[in-house]
Amino acid sequence: MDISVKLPGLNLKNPIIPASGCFGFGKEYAELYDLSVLGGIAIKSATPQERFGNPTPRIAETPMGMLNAIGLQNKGVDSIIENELPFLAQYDTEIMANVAGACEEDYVEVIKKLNDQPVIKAYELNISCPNVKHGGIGLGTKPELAAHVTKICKEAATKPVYVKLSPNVTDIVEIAKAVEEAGADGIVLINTLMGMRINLKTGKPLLANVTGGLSGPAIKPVALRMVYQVAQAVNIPIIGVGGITCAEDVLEFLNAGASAVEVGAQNFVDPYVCPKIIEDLPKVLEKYGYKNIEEAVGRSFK
Amino acid sequence: MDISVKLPGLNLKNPIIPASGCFGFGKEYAELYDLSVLGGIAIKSATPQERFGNPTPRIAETPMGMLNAIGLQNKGVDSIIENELPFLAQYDTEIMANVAGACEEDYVEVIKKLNDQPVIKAYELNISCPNVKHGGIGLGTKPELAAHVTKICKEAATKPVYVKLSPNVTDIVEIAKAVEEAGADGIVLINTLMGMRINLKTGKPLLANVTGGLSGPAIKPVALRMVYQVAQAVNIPIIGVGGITCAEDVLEFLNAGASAVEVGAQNFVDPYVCPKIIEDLPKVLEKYGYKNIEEAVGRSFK
Amino acid sequence: MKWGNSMQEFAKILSNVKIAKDIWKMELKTDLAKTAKPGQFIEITVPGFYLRRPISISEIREDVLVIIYKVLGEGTLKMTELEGKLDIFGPLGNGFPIEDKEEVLLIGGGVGVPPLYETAKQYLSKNARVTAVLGANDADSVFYVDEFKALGCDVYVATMDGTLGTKGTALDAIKENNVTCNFVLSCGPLPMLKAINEQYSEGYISLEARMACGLGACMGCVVKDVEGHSLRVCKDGPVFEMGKVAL
Amino acid sequence: MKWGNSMQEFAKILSNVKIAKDIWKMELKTDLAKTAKPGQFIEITVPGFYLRRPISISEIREDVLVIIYKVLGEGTLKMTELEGKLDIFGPLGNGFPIEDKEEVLLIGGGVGVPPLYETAKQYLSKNARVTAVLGANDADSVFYVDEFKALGCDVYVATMDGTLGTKGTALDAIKENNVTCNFVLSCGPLPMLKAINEQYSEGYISLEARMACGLGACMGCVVKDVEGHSLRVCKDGPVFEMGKVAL
Ligand SMILES: Cc1cc2nc3c(=O)[nH]c(=O)nc-3n(C[C@H](O)[C@H](O)[C@H](O)COP(=O)(O)OP(=O)(O)OC[C@H]3O[C@@H](n4cnc5c(N)ncnc54)[C@H](O)[C@@H]3O)c2cc1C
Ligand SMILES: Cc1cc2nc3c(=O)[nH]c(=O)nc-3n(C[C@H](O)[C@H](O)[C@H](O)COP(=O)(O)OP(=O)(O)OC[C@H]3O[C@@H](n4cnc5c(N)ncnc54)[C@H](O)[C@@H]3O)c2cc1C
Ligand SMILES: Cc1cc2nc3c(=O)[nH]c(=O)nc-3n(C[C@H](O)[C@H](O)[C@H](O)COP(=O)(O)O)c2cc1C
Ligand SMILES: Cc1cc2nc3c(=O)[nH]c(=O)nc-3n(C[C@H](O)[C@H](O)[C@H](O)COP(=O)(O)O)c2cc1C
Ligand code: FES
Ligand code: FES
Repeated sequence: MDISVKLPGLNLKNPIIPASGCFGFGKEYAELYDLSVLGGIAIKSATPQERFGNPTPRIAETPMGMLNAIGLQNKGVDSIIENELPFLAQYDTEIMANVAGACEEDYVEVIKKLNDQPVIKAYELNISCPNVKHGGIGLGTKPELAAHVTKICKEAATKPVYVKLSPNVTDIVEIAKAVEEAGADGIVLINTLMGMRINLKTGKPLLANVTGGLSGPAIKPVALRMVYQVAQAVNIPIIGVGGITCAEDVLEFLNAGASAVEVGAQNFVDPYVCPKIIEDLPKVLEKYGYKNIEEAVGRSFK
Repeated sequence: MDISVKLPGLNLKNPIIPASGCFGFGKEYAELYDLSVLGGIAIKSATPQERFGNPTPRIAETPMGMLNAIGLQNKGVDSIIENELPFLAQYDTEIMANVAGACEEDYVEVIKKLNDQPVIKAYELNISCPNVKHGGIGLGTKPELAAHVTKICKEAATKPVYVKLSPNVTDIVEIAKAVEEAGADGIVLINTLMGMRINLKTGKPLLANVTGGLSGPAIKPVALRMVYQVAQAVNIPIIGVGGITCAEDVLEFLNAGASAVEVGAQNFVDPYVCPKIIEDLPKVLEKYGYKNIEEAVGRSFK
Repeated sequence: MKWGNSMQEFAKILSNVKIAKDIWKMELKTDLAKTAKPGQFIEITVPGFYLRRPISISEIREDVLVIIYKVLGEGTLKMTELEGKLDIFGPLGNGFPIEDKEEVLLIGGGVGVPPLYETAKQYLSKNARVTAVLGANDADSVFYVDEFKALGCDVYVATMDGTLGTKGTALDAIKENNVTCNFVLSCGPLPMLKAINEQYSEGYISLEARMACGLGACMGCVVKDVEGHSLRVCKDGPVFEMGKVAL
Repeated sequence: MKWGNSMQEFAKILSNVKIAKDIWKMELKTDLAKTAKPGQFIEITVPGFYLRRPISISEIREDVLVIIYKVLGEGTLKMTELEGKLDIFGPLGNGFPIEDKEEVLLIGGGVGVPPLYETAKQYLSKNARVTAVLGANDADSVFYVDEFKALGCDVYVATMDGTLGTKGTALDAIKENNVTCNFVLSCGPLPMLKAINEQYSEGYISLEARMACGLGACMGCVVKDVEGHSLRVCKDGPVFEMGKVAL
């Protein structure tokens, strides 16, 4: 079965994309398998300057999930262009550049620098990372702010712009509609839920950053709900993310209204999860009686 | 170790309270153990009239959690007074009446009827149930509305009023502060997260109600984060709920700032979980070096 | 336990074997067998899954409970691998009444068959004549024909594809074999129960529902009776009088 | 696998036994042993837990990897019950370099001892003289003294409560026994490594960190070097040159 998916800027040979922050810039996973099997790759958030991120511990385990408070550690967009993109250019897969910043201008600056990098096929605005103070979080939780950053990024960008939304909001539909209206070419749902753990030995928060982003299977029902709600309210494609571990999970997201998916934390648990899903997905689609992948998209409300 | 806790209206011999909707009116669990071992019981939401709730399926499993869309099924406050409270009166435990409704007046009506029931020691306003259309959800997601229902309930109530908040909001602190200001005697955190599952065989939502409330260990990190944030922002006690399965989890909530806790879905998985926790909690407190339970409360930020 | 009884136990898995296509049988050593009745069920914790799985009690032997389960989803698939101990809670629900009857007709479809086995045993021990009609999709999915015969039942089989017994449903087999008994005890898929509920007026049917608590507290498993009152499958059932429930 | 190699395997658990207070040893049959080096680690999936647990490789024998783990939390507690197969991923990290040295000093604290065992073996096979100093809280927690001796190492022990060997830390034992070797390979708790990092200038230390991916992609496990650049414990380490990391 042909499971290719065409989205703005992205010619995905299959709908499986490792999620930003969970795959670095591909180098480490390239030691395990050929990255060309992937539909695409959402690379780690890029900011204008280098960021060291938060102090450690940055990782905590939770029931069927994990918290992270990496804090957008990255070497800055110039270093990424110089040191990471040439490596990725070897592979036949679609690269989405995840863009982050501490203010709106940061987004524009990163986009302008990436515009003439042919390896980048689309942008993914991370307006939702909950781990940066005065950073993306504010933008992602207010429709006006989300719309505005989308608009100025669209103006700056020569490639399609996807907006990755925060699930830590009262009304996800309102925000999705706002970014659609502002010109977004697609929506990515969801980033992490804001959570916390305590270290019982000290009685203090386990993460040095106090709170962190919850990901993994635990959040899948929330992600599915948001995809389902937003898919019925907007006319741009949705990339679903949150707790995906297998081809059945992918089908659930397709049924909920996603056109493609990103796989995040599961890459840590099963480093071969993406190729496995790619192998299994046609079989699973057949098992449930689909003749092609489009039939599955949004079936839950169609 | 004495693990009793004194809260407005509630003289808890221990801080363990089965959560509303997860324990009915106690009768079924009374066949398993003596309810007098419990600190208190939060009984199923009462509405002015009988409610049949949502169509079935109402239950779905999720990774380390579950979704429910019961829809506040209950026989109505009069029937509860007649048929349920006399049974509960036999036990030496503190009963919290969970109050729900489709509009503000419903809350007041239920409270007025329960005011002269001595077995009820406090109210818990469910302004957060995500499963009732035009129901609590609107109230729980806007600070002004939450404050207003709190205020009129306080005016009607002759017993302390706790407000149980929805986690499906952008800013939990804002809402908590609003209900504190409106006179709430305590805050209960959290109700369920709104989630969804798809039935792959049909491609449709698994729950007849489409979405449901996510509970169980999966949501514990979100609950802890909200307790931690709110505990530092208000001066009224907090009862923590969300994914508690053992005495260690209870200590995590105490450290995060809760004075007592409710145990919800775990009652289904381990029907003896509450007495087990009550037995274990003193040992766990001792193990981590606490001389009394107050030392543990809010330690994460003190 | 010092604060009450215990309906929860880590039962010893004595055996766990495949007996038909996707159908497994597990024998559990447990004191909970002592209080069990036919048609009741237990709630099973499957490692790695949050909610318990409700499974009917198929046979009760002193300190042994036998269950028969079908591999339907992830949880029951995992059950096929289990050995050692199993966390069970029960017995739950009301069960099939064992009344004074000269003749009873048991109609089971798929994994509705298991609870009828202990029911047959107990009716036979009260000297009733027991006819068992077992329905399945195909011959490979049929199980327990010999076991019901060995108890002393008259047994008829129906398969949807006709590979064994009557081609069609259990009701077709009843017609074909002129089974006339009017007192019916039945368990199986909803469409079958609906047909039986229409055709018969005496007896009991056992229902399935997605459950959380399994003991009557959560209101997750409700059905409505014909008057519109709600009933909990786990506590007021799973066995209901014929004609009582709005199916 | 058709799309690449496989560093993930369901290894066979050959044994899983307690060897000291809260300390267990597990032998795994796995092809991943073929590429393993001393000081590398594997990531283990413990049933019921989401993230993998990083555990050092203690010994490499053809198709067998030996790990030694301490029961620290829920995951390692669960590991003590495991039998059958274990989902492992590795070998990961850089490992201890096996350089041309006449003499090496191994300093292990607690579960920092295990990776030093294979390291000792490989240095001994290159004819280095190996001294191993093993620190622990008390005599009951000490393990592998005889095993290091059997390899041919000089072994000194330190316990915090003085119930075995020198009372105090491994460094106290080194002082007491006039161990003069200056090339140190060490693994153990952070305070010990800090002291060693100050006292010695030649050699390597192996660090621990909370990990998610274990292979360098997530930036969860970073430390800073003395110049302020960040290093990933899982990929750039866990073994670092003495003095390189800001501890
Ligand atoms: C009172 C009662 C008695 C039963 N007796 C038997 C029996 O003897 N033998 C047998 O094979 N099956 C029996 N079932 C059905 C059995 O509970 C389900 O097949 C089983 O729970 C499926 O679990 P799973 O993990 O394989 O499926 P999944 O679909 O992966 O399970 C997901 C969730 O849905 C629930 N679920 C899925 N299907 C059903 C269903 N049909 N009924 C209830 N819950 C369901 C599961 O319990 C779980 O919570 C009985 C059900 C009830 C209510
Ligand atoms: C490179 C490396 C090698 C290691 N080698 C060994 C070894 O050979 N023997 C041994 O006993 N231990 C070793 N450890 C420590 C071991 O990983 C932890 O003791 C173990 O993960 C604790 O798991 P738990 O489930 O019992 O604890 P929990 O506290 O329940 O674990 C919760 C989470 O925190 C993580 N975690 C907790 N403590 C640590 C820690 N000290 N280091 C890293 N992650 C931690 C767990 O992996 C898990 O993700 C090593 C750690 C690293 C990083
Ligand atoms: C360790 C880690 C780092 C992440 N870093 C980023 C990031 O830099 N930018 C971003 O947009 N999302 C980031 N995310 C969020 C993921 O891309 C994804 O949205 C989220 O983890 C939910 O998917 P999952 O449940 O499959 O992990 C990160 C997630 C994890 C676990
Ligand atoms: C089946 C079910 C029914 C519930 N019904 C109610 C209710 O009637 N009123 C209410 O305030 N909360 C209700 N809740 C929410 C719980 O009281 C609790 O806030 C939530 O489940 C989180 O706790 P847990 O993770 O321990 O289950 C219900 C939860 C479940 C699982
Ligand atoms: S499953 Fe809870 S009432 Fe039946
Ligand atoms: S654990 Fe992911 S980079 Fe080290």
